[in-house]
Amino acid sequence: MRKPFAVTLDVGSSLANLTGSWRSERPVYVDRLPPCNATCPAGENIQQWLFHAEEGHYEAAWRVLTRDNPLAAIMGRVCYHPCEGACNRGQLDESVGINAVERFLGDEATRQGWCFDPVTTESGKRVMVVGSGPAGLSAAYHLRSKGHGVVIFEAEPLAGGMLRYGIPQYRLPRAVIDSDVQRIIDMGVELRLGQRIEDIQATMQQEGFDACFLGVGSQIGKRAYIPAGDARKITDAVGVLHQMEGEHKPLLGRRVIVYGGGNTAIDVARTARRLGAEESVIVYRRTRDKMPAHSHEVSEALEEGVKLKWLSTITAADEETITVEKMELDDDGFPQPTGEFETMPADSVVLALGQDVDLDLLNRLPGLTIERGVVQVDANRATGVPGVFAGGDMVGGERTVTVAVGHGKRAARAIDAYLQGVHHKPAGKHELATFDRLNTWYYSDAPKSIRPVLDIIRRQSTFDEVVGGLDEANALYEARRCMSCGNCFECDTCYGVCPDNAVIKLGPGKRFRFNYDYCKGCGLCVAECPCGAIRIEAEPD
Amino acid sequence: MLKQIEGSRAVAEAVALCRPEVICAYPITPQTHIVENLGQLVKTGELSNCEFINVESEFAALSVAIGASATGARAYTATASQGLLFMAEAVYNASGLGLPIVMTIGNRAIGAPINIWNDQQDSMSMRDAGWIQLYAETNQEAVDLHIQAVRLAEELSVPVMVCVDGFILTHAYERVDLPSQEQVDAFVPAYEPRQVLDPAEPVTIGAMVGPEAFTEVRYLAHYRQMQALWLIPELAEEFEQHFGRAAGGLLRPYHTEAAETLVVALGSVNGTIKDVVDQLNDEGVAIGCVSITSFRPFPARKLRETIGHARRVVVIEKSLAVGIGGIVSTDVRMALAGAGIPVFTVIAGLGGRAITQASLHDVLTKAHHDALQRLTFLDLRHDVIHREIERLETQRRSGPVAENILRELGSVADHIG
Amino acid sequence: MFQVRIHGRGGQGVVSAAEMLSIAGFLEGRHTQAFPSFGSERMGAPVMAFCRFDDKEIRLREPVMAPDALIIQDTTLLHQVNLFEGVCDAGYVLINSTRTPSELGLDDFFASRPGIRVLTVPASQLALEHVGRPLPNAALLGGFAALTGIIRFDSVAAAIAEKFSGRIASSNVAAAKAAYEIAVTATREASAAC
Amino acid sequence: MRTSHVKFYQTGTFTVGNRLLSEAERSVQSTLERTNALNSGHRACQGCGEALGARYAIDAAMRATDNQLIAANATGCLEVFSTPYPQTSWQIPWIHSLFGNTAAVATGVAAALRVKGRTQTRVVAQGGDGGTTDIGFGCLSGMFERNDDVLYICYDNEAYMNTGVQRSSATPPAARTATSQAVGSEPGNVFGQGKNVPLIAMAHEIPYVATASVADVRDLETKVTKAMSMHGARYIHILVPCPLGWGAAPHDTVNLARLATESGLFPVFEAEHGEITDRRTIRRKVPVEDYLRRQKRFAHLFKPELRTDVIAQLQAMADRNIRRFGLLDKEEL
Repeated sequence: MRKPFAVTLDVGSSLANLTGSWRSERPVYVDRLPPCNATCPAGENIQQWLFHAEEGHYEAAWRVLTRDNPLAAIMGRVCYHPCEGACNRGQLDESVGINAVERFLGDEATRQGWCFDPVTTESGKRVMVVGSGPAGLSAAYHLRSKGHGVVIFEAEPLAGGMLRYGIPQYRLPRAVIDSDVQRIIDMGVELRLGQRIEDIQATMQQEGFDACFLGVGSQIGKRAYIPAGDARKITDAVGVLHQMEGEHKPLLGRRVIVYGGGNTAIDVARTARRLGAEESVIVYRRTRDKMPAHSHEVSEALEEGVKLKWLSTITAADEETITVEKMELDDDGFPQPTGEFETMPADSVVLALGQDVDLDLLNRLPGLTIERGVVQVDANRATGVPGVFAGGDMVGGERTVTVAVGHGKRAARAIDAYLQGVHHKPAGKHELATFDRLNTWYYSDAPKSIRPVLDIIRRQSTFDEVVGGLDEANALYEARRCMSCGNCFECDTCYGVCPDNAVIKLGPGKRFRFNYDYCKGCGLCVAECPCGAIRIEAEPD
Repeated sequence: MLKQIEGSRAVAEAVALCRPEVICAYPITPQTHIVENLGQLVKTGELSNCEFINVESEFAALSVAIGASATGARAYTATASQGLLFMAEAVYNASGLGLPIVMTIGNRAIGAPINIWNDQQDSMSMRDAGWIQLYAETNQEAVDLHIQAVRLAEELSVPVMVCVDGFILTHAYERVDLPSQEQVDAFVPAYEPRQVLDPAEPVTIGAMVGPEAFTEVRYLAHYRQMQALWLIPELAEEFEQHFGRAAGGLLRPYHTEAAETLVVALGSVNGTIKDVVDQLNDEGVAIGCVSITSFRPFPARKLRETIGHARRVVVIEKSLAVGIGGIVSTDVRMALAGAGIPVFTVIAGLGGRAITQASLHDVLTKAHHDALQRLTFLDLRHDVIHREIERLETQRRSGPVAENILRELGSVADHIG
Repeated sequence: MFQVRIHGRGGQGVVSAAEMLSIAGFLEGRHTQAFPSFGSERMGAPVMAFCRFDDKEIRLREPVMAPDALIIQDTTLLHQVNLFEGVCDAGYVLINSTRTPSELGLDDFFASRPGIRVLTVPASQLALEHVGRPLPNAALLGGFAALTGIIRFDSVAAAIAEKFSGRIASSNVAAAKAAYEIAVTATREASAAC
Repeated sequence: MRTSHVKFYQTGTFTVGNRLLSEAERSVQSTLERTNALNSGHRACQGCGEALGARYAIDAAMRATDNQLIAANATGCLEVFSTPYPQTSWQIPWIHSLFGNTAAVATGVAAALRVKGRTQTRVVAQGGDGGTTDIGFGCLSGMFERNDDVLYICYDNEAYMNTGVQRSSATPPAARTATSQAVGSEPGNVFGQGKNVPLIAMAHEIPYVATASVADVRDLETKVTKAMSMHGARYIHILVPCPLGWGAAPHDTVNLARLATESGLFPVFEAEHGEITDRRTIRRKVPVEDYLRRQKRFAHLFKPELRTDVIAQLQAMADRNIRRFGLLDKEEL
């Protein structure tokens, strides 16, 4: 009788009592797809790179980012960031400034001179890429990183495609394009400038390419018929923007009318202001909120003195005036003519009514299908021609830089599979981490950081970049606003709130494991998990 | 060292000699002088390395002692009467946890009616609480029993109550031989707990025990008390060798060998009984007496050996089991089961009623001649009772019994006996 | 055995008197036992205490029913309590008073009990003089020593000194001494008168 | 409290852990080294708030004392579910004596430690609301009054849960318990009764009094740590929802504690030597109805008819707390 019998017990002995048998439901750790990742056209793992950025590990963040998209600095300026629109934080206060952090990472890469990992194993295969726009660059990068030999054929004298010839400098400084492109070239990608491909198959045969990716941009402006006294004063937006890259800047006059409601219309209108136009008026047939242009770009344009005339169509253009007809929206939201007309002074009219791709090079490619001006491809971006893939503006759908990059990536994966003689199958996707799965109590209230904006006088007179980048502290702050929707960020809440100590912490980076010997299935961990990374499910029979 | 001191002071000094480490004090008559003296000894530094804690109730007093004892300190407290009842829950708990706390009971009646004078109803109410109960006959024995109690408690890991008749002993100035610190230190070694709350070797004390083990736990409590039946005499013997005087033991016989009538009692009344026994012997009555020191554990075998030859046994007890009679008598009858010896119960000294030689002489003489009722209330005032019973039978609103009787008797100090 | 009963009121040091008496006896090597008939009495209530002297161990625990000596600390009790109950025929009665037993109206009682030796000493007055407070207990013990002769004055003085300390002790001893002197004189006169 | 070490670390600022913090600033509950003072295998109900609160508090106290800790425990759920023979869940020296004497037992432990010179070892007493605010209140007040070196922790689940959900002096008005049934014209526990032990503790002017809940582990740990840095009598009153007694989903335990504090029904504050020194302001104020609706013990306020009158009374209690303790920042009032 060392200690009093039964009344006195040795510590911790209740471990012999396996309370897991009480359970009728069990918690299970899951990874859910965060809405940012789900909506990124380039398929970036945004949350993952924010995770690294939160800790100030910017290079790691950049490397995760560029696993999917090599053009971080460019994206950080021109991506229309659908991720932010989908961001769950937007339902709490404001969405995370993902694009700003991306730009910070892209710029940091340039400042720090980070390079992509060198190719270690050459596959011996060669792929030709037509076009050095975002789709082509993306495809080239991904193909090269898998060890294939890549040659980019670019018709223009400089690389970048629509990045360079479709986006004004004040949005995307040319040095940024240059450095992002150079980083890809440095991987061992061959860039042939000023080489327009006329016959794809011939080129492939001549140079022994095993596959081809077509990434030609939409560089032909759509025209509309406007009875015009003087046709010279009517130009198209693509042409204007393209001309901006040449030695002879376009002459648009004092009063410029831009016709259209897309982003390109805005770009031209703002360019016109910078070229000295006193009046730069966008004429659009519907209302402002119906404009396809992004709202913040419209706002920036208005700040710079661009004027908007909505519910109007141009019916005629004379030497010094144009005639517009007032429209009204019908019940379906479509504009209908009213028969009311007015005239406006105009030195020039720029049409920004959409663009087409020059598909001439495809004429001699049998087996390729073209419908409504775009090349038909399957989910792997494969055309009907074996070994020939296409992406970007050519294949239809939304025409943005980010979409093009995504096409390039997906096509590269398919080409890689093709070169190995297999068929590429995209991985299945996790269930979406919707807002209702989060417990947002755990995130402190933190409003979005504002990016610095160039002062208005310089915005109206120079092509300096309008929107600045975040400094390191702000970028860090912004990254830390991420709620890590659907994916464990090791906040230890499950580990803490379990009344039965049935959560085993595995250590930094290793997350957690349930100890089902003791878990009673109360579900506290599920309810309290801030990011919705635990699911409760019925106990298996 | 011989001293002429108050019993409470003597107990306090004896307790202090045992080097208690935590003393919990809550005042209740007639225990007050004991803790007052201990408080003084701590404050003057005569008793060093001791925490004296003035608590807010007897319940807290014993509870603090429980915490202290479980943490390895020698813990002591004292109480009486209502105080003992108020701590009743903790009394059972201390023994259940096997904590060797020593507690002095300054025996006193239990109300209502409230009564501050001596009887032994209080400690009797806790006789089954798992504590060893030792009853002191004199203040000398009170001193000696406390010293033995500490040894006894700690060797068995069982708490011990030392019961000392309130006022009669606690407030009596008598000659007491107090041992030296060296003598006591040699007899009472430092406390070596069986279990202790210590982060270096953590244990859970006070688990919930269900039907699967509760009987065994209770059996072991009984087993430990039964062990005391041999340890108590052993300690008494060792004590005598050490201190040169007899004290303690299970029971103490007086002129028992040739006695036909044997008187059994607990505590200080044994002194008066012995004087009466002497008188009766002088008158040719073959009578003796036994003073029971250890009431729990009850020395049934030893008692039977001592009184089994008697023609009759008279138990004089200062407590009453309402509805049946004697408490001590019941245990004595059990010890004598099958022996065919009649056991008379004399309820005496309730609430401080003086137990006089004259009354004892009278009742024992009657007993010796088998002229006593089996249950007798010594010096019961039949006239008072009859009047009150009559009142109860005739009036629905007969009023409070105690106050009715007091109104008839006048104030207490008017009477000497 | 010699038994003493002391009557007084709460606050007059009745219990202390019995205790000091027992200490005095102890100092002479005798067995003594002092105890109060204690209640929850407050200041002013009638109280009593007892003291026994013997040459062997005192086992008896009953109150003093038949005192060999009575000490009455407060004469106002004379008509409230049956003070003389049980007092022995050859006993002693010591009363704290400036008046004589006759003046206290006790002639009838003492006439009926001729064996009892009675004495009054102005103990409160002496205490007031010597101690500064009218606490008669110590002074009465001086008178008691002289009246009964059962104990020496030195022992009483030593007992007082043990119970009190410093000036309180010495002044009480002085009061006791004064009472002792008065009692010695009175006792001698009484003996001479016989 | 307003001690916010994590101002710029939005990623899970209020979570148990935060990988962005330095090791020293992380909560005890987030660490691999936490001691699990109350270990697995205990028999508490699913989602038990008391089991959670006890581990939070004792783990923090263990860290604060370098594991030199002894606990005294009152009778109650915590005691029964943690120490049924032959198993105990406790990892520390622990004693259960009685229902109403825990503070006194702890006093005894503290006294023994002092007299034994084991002054590095500290004492915690713990009990439920019944053992604290009712039956143990005398001993508690005595311990406070003597300023004994004990931290007393009350795990308040607002009724006698161990015996089957009976009303205690910590049961809120209108709540249904087995002894305050939801019948008659004023169903549930009556208004105008109850005992605020934190305020009574403050009236003893003891060195430290605080309230906390299982909804904010960092706050709770900060308070326990602070309490253990002090000597003398200290009191922490922790709200621990009880799924069984409150009629709530087991997974709602932490949420209910949060709603209790965010509605103002359970004010979270600190006091030293009888004076309030700090309070935890409400972050996202909610009407009491949001809190009440999730608990069956208040179901009679919503069915068969909506008792807007009673809900308004409870809201008034919350509003009074908000004013009295300053639970809302000025501009939000």
